[in-house]
Amino acid sequence: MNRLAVSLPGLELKNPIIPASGCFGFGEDYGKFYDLSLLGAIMTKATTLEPRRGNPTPRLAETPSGMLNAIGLQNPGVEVVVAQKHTALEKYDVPLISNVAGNTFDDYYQVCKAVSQSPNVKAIELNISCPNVHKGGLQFGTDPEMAAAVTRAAKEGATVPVYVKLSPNVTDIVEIAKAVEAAGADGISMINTLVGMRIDLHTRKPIIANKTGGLSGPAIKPVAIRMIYQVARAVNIPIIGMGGVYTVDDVLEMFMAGASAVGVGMANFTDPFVCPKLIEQLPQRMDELGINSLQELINEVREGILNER
Amino acid sequence: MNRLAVSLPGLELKNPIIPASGCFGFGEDYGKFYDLSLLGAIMTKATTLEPRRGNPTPRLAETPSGMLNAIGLQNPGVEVVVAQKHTALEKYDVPLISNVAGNTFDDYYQVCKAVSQSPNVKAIELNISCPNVHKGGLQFGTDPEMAAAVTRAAKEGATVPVYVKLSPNVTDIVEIAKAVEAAGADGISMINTLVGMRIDLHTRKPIIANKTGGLSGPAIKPVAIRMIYQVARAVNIPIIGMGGVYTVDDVLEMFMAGASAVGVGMANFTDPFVCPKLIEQLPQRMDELGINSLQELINEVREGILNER
Amino acid sequence: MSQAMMTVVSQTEIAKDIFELRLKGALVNEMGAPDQFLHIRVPGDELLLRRPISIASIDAEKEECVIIYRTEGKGTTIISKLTAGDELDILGPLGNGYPIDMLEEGQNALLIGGGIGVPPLYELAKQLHAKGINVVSCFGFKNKEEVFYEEEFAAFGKVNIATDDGSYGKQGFVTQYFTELDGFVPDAVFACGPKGLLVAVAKTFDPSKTYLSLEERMACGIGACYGCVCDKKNSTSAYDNYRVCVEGPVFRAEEIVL
Amino acid sequence: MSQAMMTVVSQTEIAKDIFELRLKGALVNEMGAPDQFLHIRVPGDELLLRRPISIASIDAEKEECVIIYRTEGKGTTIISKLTAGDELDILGPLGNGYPIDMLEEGQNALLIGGGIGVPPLYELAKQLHAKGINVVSCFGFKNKEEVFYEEEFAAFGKVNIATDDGSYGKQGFVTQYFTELDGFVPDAVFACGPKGLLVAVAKTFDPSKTYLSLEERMACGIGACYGCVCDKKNSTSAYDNYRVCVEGPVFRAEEIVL
Ligand SMILES: Cc1cc2nc3c(=O)[nH]c(=O)nc-3n(C[C@H](O)[C@H](O)[C@H](O)COP(=O)(O)OP(=O)(O)OC[C@H]3O[C@@H](n4cnc5c(N)ncnc54)[C@H](O)[C@@H]3O)c2cc1C
Ligand SMILES: Cc1cc2nc3c(=O)[nH]c(=O)nc-3n(C[C@H](O)[C@H](O)[C@H](O)COP(=O)(O)OP(=O)(O)OC[C@H]3O[C@@H](n4cnc5c(N)ncnc54)[C@H](O)[C@@H]3O)c2cc1C
Ligand SMILES: Cc1cc2nc3c(=O)[nH]c(=O)nc-3n(C[C@H](O)[C@H](O)[C@H](O)COP(=O)(O)O)c2cc1C
Ligand SMILES: Cc1cc2nc3c(=O)[nH]c(=O)nc-3n(C[C@H](O)[C@H](O)[C@H](O)COP(=O)(O)O)c2cc1C
Ligand code: FES
Ligand code: FES
Repeated sequence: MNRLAVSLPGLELKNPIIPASGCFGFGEDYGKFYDLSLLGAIMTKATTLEPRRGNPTPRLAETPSGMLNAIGLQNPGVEVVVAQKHTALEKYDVPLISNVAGNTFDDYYQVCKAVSQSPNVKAIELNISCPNVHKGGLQFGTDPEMAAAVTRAAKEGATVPVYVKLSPNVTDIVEIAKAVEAAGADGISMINTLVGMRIDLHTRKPIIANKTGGLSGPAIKPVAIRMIYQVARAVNIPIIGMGGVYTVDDVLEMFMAGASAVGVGMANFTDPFVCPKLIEQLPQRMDELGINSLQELINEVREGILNER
Repeated sequence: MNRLAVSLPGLELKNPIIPASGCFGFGEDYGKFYDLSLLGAIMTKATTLEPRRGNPTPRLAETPSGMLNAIGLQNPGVEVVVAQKHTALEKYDVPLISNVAGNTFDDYYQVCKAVSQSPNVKAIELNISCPNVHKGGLQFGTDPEMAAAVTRAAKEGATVPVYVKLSPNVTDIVEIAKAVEAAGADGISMINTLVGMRIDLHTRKPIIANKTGGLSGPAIKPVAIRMIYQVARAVNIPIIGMGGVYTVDDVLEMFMAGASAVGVGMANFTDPFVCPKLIEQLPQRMDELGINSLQELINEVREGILNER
Repeated sequence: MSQAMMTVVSQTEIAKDIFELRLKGALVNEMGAPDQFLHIRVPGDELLLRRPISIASIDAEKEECVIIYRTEGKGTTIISKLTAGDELDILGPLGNGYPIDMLEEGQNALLIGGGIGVPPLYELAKQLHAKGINVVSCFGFKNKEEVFYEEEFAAFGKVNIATDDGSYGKQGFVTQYFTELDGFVPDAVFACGPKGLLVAVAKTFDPSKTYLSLEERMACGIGACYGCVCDKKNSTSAYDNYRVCVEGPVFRAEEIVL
Repeated sequence: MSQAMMTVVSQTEIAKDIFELRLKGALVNEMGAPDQFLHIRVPGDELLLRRPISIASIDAEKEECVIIYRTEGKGTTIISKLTAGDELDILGPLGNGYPIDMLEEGQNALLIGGGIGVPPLYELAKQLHAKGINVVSCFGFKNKEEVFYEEEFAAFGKVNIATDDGSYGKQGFVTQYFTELDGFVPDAVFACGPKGLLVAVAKTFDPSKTYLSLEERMACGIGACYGCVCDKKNSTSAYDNYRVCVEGPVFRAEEIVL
């Protein structure tokens, strides 16, 4: 038995460690460091219908135990992604979770349809932290009805399971989670970045050209754990947890909060080998904590939650 | 001229450094380390109508570049606070900003009225991150209408200026800020803590007995800066900024985002002398950055904001 | 109580993962009561909350004190890497410590410690012994590897040791010695260790003569944050409780709800 | 390109706040082109983003390389405290570095550096000189205190220095030397320094023969995060740009929008 294997809709993973979207490109760069087949899955860089140039630089800033980024969804567009990026990853034995972004319902519909065609794309991660052009730039992810509507649009286009990636920048994340579950989401991925800013004391202006950026890293882990814990108690679909995972203890904390797999973002920048290291180190830590297998841990946490109800 | 002096409604401060509420008790403990008259002001521990025992322990947990707390508003009630705690601080030349909390509109009205009686209370800080018993525990601070209503109740009771302390756990903080400004708030204080959680890997349960706790410290500074920046561009009342201030650079970053004074919370625990140190170190850093006086900096930032409009 | 830098004189691993750290500095002049504690800033800017560690012994003449701690997590691990000459930012001495004034020469004191709860009792044993009080100690450890300071305590009186796995002393809980004190009737009982042990001690001995040292997670360490509270027994007030950092860490068993 | 630990051989402050750090390790065997860079993990767990620093010189035989950096903020300050024997976690060598293959013996190369932009040119000067190419260098510094490596570069050709305050060499911008090269017509221009300097260089010299080394804030350092991009000149694509960490840090002036 593989103690690290976890099973989620569309995803039979040999282990739960998944590089998070935007932190791993389309894998090619980290593929120079290690065999990507080691990974549980890969969450690819956000893909949009048309090519996108992204934001001006600086796009990055460091913060205490974290960082800000405002890449701005730079990507070559779904056509190139499907034709070149996905196929380039076919040589690895690793499922892809395609991160899909857009500004209109139709964007989401079309991109979901297109990425579903790639045989190695086993699931879609719906990035709903994008401004909705029809609603004056309000993010899809901050309103339950809009979040539900974009989920439905995606489900119509997709032929693989859809995981909706929740934004933490909301008053009530549970409400959004319930809405996307009701709209047919197969799973939830959380959390995306918190909106943050740093100001340069010399120029007196934000360091990031886009002014605000997304905060990720260990700094946001307590917020992620809290939200996963709350959402796991409100929905019945599985959660892929992320936000500040650097160590095996972080991975297991996510599971205990209610996650069934874990995304690793910023940590890749600190240590390019962090994902294979986590995979290697998990069994020993599980021994120490008396965890036979991750699937068993998922079930036990789930039972605990059901007993609370 | 005092380069550090700043002027806000009800508060003519000799410097902008203010220990944040809940991190400094009613001053007596830190008064054993240094002369509290050095401080710009003191934000006192949350005061409620009736005495409160607070939450069970553990109430604290450490997180990357931050901490969680769930003290639960423990305090001896407004009667004792006014009769004993405020008077004990009269020997210092320092204005108090009384942090007021409650579960009903009437709570706020009455406590504001009572604390206004203390001659050294020069302003009130309205803690609206409290569950509203009439609205099923929903926080006053997460809904613009409720926030406005509680501000009005407070203004009715208070005879000193009221600063409303905003919760960062909302989708749109600007909307809340505008609502409390319209309801008569004299100023804004921000941010309160983000809701977070840590789980103990051995017990598989949250470390904090209350499950969730408030996240403070440098980890949340980018979120605080972003929110201050946004709110400063939407309201005309002054902002007391806080969230992760540890260094003079943090203080000045808050000013450049749009704050007119700065609260210092968790940093007191790391270094009990942090507030007097910041006051001492500010002038040199201002020299290096070409800042004549803080009031001038406030005006320049304000002008910049008005020019953007 | 002050904040000051203290200098590391020496550091030794005296048992598995247990370190004895000797510190020097003027702060020692403020130390008195046994089991006050130091609130230690972990070197480097990564960990922002201080770590509370009890004072194990005081050498006023040399301006030195000793703390003994187990490497639990990141903070104590970083501290365990310090070597002679390194500096530590210390806030202390904090808390009240064990009282000894109520005891007189010739009276009996029973010391009960579990694991890392043993060292805080050392300065106490020293002071009791100096005062002519008879000391008997009962200590529980996980296993032989983790036993430490037996000889040091033996200098002041009988030491009974139990280990969980029986690899040293009696096998099982230290509580088994409570009924085998061979006629030694304590006039005061002092205990420090895990909560389970303190509960057992509080049940066995006269709660008006039993002094328990508590541990709580701390932030400020000086009474300002109300993070470290412990319930008062029979409190009539709706808000009142003790702050372990100020009113404790030592309480009479009859004062508190464990 | 690999990740490996390298050992500090020595560290010297060679000018005010400018440190020369000599590192040893097998990673040196992968180093070749001048001005590739190392992505350095700052010791301790406080700072999580690596710091990019150019390789200033390579000694393949000894498996050593040198980096030269100014203490800007927390990261470089922590690194400046390292002493012989300490270890550093290094990712590298990264980026493309300056090309020299297009130059032939007897041709002329002009090196232009501003402040901390000078050291990345050192390995280049060495390699150019070894190939028999004539090297002239023009360097700008803030003041006399911050001037460094003048002698080292003088071994390879003429060095012109300007300082902002005139305390050493000519007073003012290094750009004033561009019109006073005494008939030295460069076949290639190599520049590294602040953006303003690079813009001036790009305007003055033939952009097809001018090589600029860019700085951008970096996260991954290997091309995955798209944090460090720079616009392509005349790009027809709606999304395409260069990643400074992979396609750079050195670009021909004609390729990019500064
Ligand atoms: C009054 C007092 C006296 C103490 N005396 C000693 C002593 O003499 N020797 C000794 O080995 N230990 C002692 N402890 C426990 C010691 O404080 C913790 O083991 C230590 O803080 C763990 O820090 P860490 O960074 O290694 O572990 P981590 O688990 O990484 O610490 C994370 C956070 O939890 C807190 N924490 C973790 N465990 C405890 C605990 N048991 N009690 C309080 N806070 C905790 C830490 O202070 C820190 O804020 C004492 C605790 C208190 C309250
Ligand atoms: C390809 C490349 C080569 C470089 N080579 C050298 C060199 O040889 N010598 C040298 O002194 N400096 C060099 N730099 C600049 C150097 O990376 C920064 O000075 C350093 O990262 C500052 O780190 P800090 O922690 O001291 O400063 P902080 O200001 O605390 O750094 C905060 C964050 O901003 C980033 N940052 C700050 N300044 C810069 C900058 N100028 N460029 C890129 N990122 C920055 C840091 O990497 C970090 O992520 C180079 C930069 C790049 C991109
Ligand atoms: C540089 C960078 C780029 C990112 N790009 C995307 C993206 O394209 N789509 C997306 O859904 N999330 C994106 N994210 C968010 C991450 O996938 C992840 O949700 C977040 O960073 C929290 O995880 P971490 O703390 O482990 O980094 C990005 C994060 C970073 C740091
Ligand atoms: C232990 C603790 C207790 C707090 N109690 C209160 C409180 O009673 N009322 C309140 O408005 N804010 C309270 N806060 C929030 C702080 O006043 C401040 O808004 C927050 O901690 C962010 O600042 P910091 O990062 O500097 O700590 C408390 C924070 C801490 C850490
Ligand atoms: S630790 Fe703050 S009151 Fe005890
Ligand atoms: S730093 Fe990530 S792409 Fe260059």
